[in-house]
Amino acid sequence: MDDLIYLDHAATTPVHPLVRQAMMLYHTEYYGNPETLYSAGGAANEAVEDARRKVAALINCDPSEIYFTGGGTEADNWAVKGTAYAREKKGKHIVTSAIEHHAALEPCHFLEKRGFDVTRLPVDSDGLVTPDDVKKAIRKDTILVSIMHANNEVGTVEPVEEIGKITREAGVAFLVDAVQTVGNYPVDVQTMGCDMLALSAHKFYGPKGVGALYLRKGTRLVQLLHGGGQEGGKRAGTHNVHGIVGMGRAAEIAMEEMTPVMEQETELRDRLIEGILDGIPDVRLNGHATRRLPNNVSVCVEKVEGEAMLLSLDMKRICCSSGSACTTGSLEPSHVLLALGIPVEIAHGSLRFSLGRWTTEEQINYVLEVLPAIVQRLRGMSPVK
Amino acid sequence: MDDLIYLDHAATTPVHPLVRQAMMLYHTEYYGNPETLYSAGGAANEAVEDARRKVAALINCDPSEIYFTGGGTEADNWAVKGTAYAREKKGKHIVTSAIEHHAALEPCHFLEKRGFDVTRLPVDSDGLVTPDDVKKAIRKDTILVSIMHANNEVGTVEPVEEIGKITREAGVAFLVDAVQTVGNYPVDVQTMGCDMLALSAHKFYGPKGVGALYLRKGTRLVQLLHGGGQEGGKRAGTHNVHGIVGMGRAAEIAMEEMTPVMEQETELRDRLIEGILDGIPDVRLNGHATRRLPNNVSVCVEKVEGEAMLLSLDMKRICCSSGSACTTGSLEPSHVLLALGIPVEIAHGSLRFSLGRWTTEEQINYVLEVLPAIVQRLRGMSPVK
Amino acid sequence: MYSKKVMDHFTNPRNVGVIEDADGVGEVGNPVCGDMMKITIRVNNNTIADIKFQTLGCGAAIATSSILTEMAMGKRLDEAMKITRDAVAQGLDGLPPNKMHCSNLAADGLHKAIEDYYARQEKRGKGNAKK
Amino acid sequence: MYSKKVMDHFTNPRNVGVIEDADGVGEVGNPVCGDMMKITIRVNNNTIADIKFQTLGCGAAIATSSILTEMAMGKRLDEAMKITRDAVAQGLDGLPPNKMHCSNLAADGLHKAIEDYYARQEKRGKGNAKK
Ligand SMILES: Cc1ncc(COP(=O)(O)O)c(C=O)c1O
Ligand SMILES: Cc1ncc(COP(=O)(O)O)c(C=O)c1O
Repeated sequence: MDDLIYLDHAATTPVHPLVRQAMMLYHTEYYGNPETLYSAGGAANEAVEDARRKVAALINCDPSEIYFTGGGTEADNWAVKGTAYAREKKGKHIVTSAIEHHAALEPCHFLEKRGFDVTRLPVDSDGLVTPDDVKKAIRKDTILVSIMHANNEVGTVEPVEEIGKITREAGVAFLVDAVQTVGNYPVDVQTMGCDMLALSAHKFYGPKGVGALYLRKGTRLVQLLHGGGQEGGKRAGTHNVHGIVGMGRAAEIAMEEMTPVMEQETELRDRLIEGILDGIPDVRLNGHATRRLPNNVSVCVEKVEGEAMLLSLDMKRICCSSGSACTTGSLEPSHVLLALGIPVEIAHGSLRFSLGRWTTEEQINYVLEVLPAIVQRLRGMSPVK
Repeated sequence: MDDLIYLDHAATTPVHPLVRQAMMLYHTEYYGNPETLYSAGGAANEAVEDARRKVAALINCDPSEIYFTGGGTEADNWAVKGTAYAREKKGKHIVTSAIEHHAALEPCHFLEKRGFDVTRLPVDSDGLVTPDDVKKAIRKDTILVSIMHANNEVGTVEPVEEIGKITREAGVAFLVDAVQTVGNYPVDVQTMGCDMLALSAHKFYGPKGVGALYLRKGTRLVQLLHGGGQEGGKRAGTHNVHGIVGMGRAAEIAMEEMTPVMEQETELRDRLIEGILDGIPDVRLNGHATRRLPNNVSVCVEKVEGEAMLLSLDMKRICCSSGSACTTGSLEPSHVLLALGIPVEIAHGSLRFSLGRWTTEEQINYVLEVLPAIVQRLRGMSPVK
Repeated sequence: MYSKKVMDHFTNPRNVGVIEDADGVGEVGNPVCGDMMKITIRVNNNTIADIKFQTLGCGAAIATSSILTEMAMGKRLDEAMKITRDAVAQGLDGLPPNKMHCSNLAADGLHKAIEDYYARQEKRGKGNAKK
Repeated sequence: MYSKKVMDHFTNPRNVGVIEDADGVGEVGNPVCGDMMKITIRVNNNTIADIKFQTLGCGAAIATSSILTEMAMGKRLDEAMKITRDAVAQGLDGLPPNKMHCSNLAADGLHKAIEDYYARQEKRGKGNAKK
């Protein structure tokens, strides 16, 4: 896939070669179960604890506050449902936003069907949650506020620090879905003041199928996966040792290289945004102009359908994504785009390019070269002028 | 770890070199997200579907009935809780056995605290569940029967086929925890007549952190992981592509080689059992003499504590496990041993050797050489004669 | 995910455009639901002598429109009316399940164009009758 | 999981055995709870002149018993009574948290043996008084 122009890092990233190397031995050499007593398990156990320290360092918490999971989705589900069950005696009200990832929204929906009450806060046209809205939404029976750090579709970075202050004052648990930011953008659970934070390795050059939940010491949470006594009795299941090792190594690399990578991404991102807006008529940028992920370029191309653009780009070996309904087979385009107030007919023409650490200027130039022609061809076939 | 005598395959297996090889490319080459449209994701998607077919073939079901999970624990939790939520209008009674794995027992316990009623059937001294007990336990409000295929500690293989007939007649969902058998012992969901079956890759030479739930077509189940639309909308979370690929390859190898591996294991197992019973006084075999996993040797050595034996064996580079309380830091020895009616003071001296495809006669002979001396030394230090 | 045939029709769509002064026009869908299609036909001796399409939509929508025009071209109107959603999908060597609505759209567009032709004929007939 | 020191004491336990006609005997635990320990002491001038142990239990139980005998050997009885659970664990460079109860057992066994010694002395004293 060397000639591939991969611009879908928000969906998933390739595994860093150093990460892959770190994981290598854990399939066939140090395969022991870390929970076992004998020394073969000991090596695996040490590797898991080493990874825990590295992940903790990346988000500035104590290693004992990191619980490994099978991915970001599990971390989100656990945090939402586990808080609900742990605190339901106090109340059954949850505050979240309209633009959360499904992994955080759907557990709320599940709870709603089981007697909980969910407030989904609107966002402004840039995709920002208003902290004051959170404050107003908190009631006596509110037990959880769940707001993402940065949105995966439009890239807007939310004011989680301000929200954290509000939840602390109110004594309400605060979950931050930081799946898009951890490893790609600075995350500090102390300044965020959150009680829980979800992350996923495959978004920062680690392997798929492994994630973690940060759980502030003392935060009550009912288990999602019950069984063996792993993870201090909080998350059962044999440890995904090689995955966890990979996640740890990826965290370590991110610690070291995040700043220069972000700088480079930001530059290329702005080049791509400008190039698209300049080169193609009737295009708008989605999300906040400046408070956005360094790697996110989200646009709506009017009077073109997103999937048709994706396919055309794919034929040019360019990978990106779209919030068009037709990419998922649903009838409605992405709930995020609609929550930003983008008209449905325009939301159908959304395109998301998400850059990565190996994205080059040549690749961006190439996208800018081919995209206008693709749009022109598709518009030429359309009955809507 | 080449000189290691690894006899803890029931805890976890090393990854087969061919499995490792199969997974190799999925970190750095075919890293695309299988849910995406473009061709880079297509390769990943095909690999996932190929693995699904292989796993389905191994247990004789349709590929569309396989749902990938983050391990056996997730599969068990999903099946138990998902059935409870899907059928709670019909009733809130669950039938299970006293010797299930915690991954299946604990979700029942969780439900119990939330208004469900759980019957834990006793087993006989060989660890067998009596099908007639299941029949008698089923009530009008019974919604789920959960019985494991083979027990992980004592190796007894349960009469799941007969239980399957009973649950079918009664119209009650039947979950089989087959984590110990799939890939190591024949599993056929059709003859079992089960509606759900849990499996885990790292028990049959696949990677850790990936498993599956077989869900018979038409069986209703509420999601455990809500979010994106993966796995037909039933299990959210970005696919653990490399893990799934590894699981598929492991299933394929198991299909081909299970019979000879089982034969070899059975022979070595019987050699080890006989050698221990003959060579050490006051030792008893746990579990059924013949209806047992081909790789399981579980014994209780009277008047010795299990962990002390584990440690001593570890110093001889032999890895095995124990259901002794002291291995887990709990006060009670394994619930399985106690359910078999083994007195507590004897259960403390349990040892489990679980053989694997690469276990050799020399290794077994070595264990038989060193174990008697270890027992003798520890007994010599004991105040109990 | 798409068959080669779909990709071929998406990349090189046949009969794109609008027939000026068409004998029948079928418009289906709308921008809000993401797919829109306009089919124009020229009819000679109850036969589709020419057909063109314009589509705003996903890859499947464009490919089904394209193959539909191929399938309909030269067909008698009653036969063309029988072109089903399944026939269109089969013509493309299948479509992903969640894209079946797109083939629906194409067949609908054709049927509407033919109905439009009949309606115009009837009108003209009535007009003649009045004379 | 265990420190080197634990493994050393487990592998080469010091002072295993029973002192015949001991001056004090302490037995703690029972086979049902998995750990059992018997400490026997010889006392000279209010000092532990000799000490031996027998233990049925896990690696930590054996190691704590062993180091306890080392720590107690030669100590005055009142000092030996002050050997705490934590001191035993520290002597082994720490124990895993879930093994702390084992070090408890060892200290308890010693304290019982000393109490047994005092009780015997008292009896003997009383016996003397009667004479
Ligand atoms: C914001 C956000 N939350 C949660 C998830 C789910 O993470 P995972 O795919 O690891 O389950 C994703 C990505 O898919 C995401 O972008
Ligand atoms: C019978 C049984 N069920 C469930 C599990 C849990 O599987 P996993 O470790 O993959 O979560 C295990 C093994 O740990 C097992 O032996």
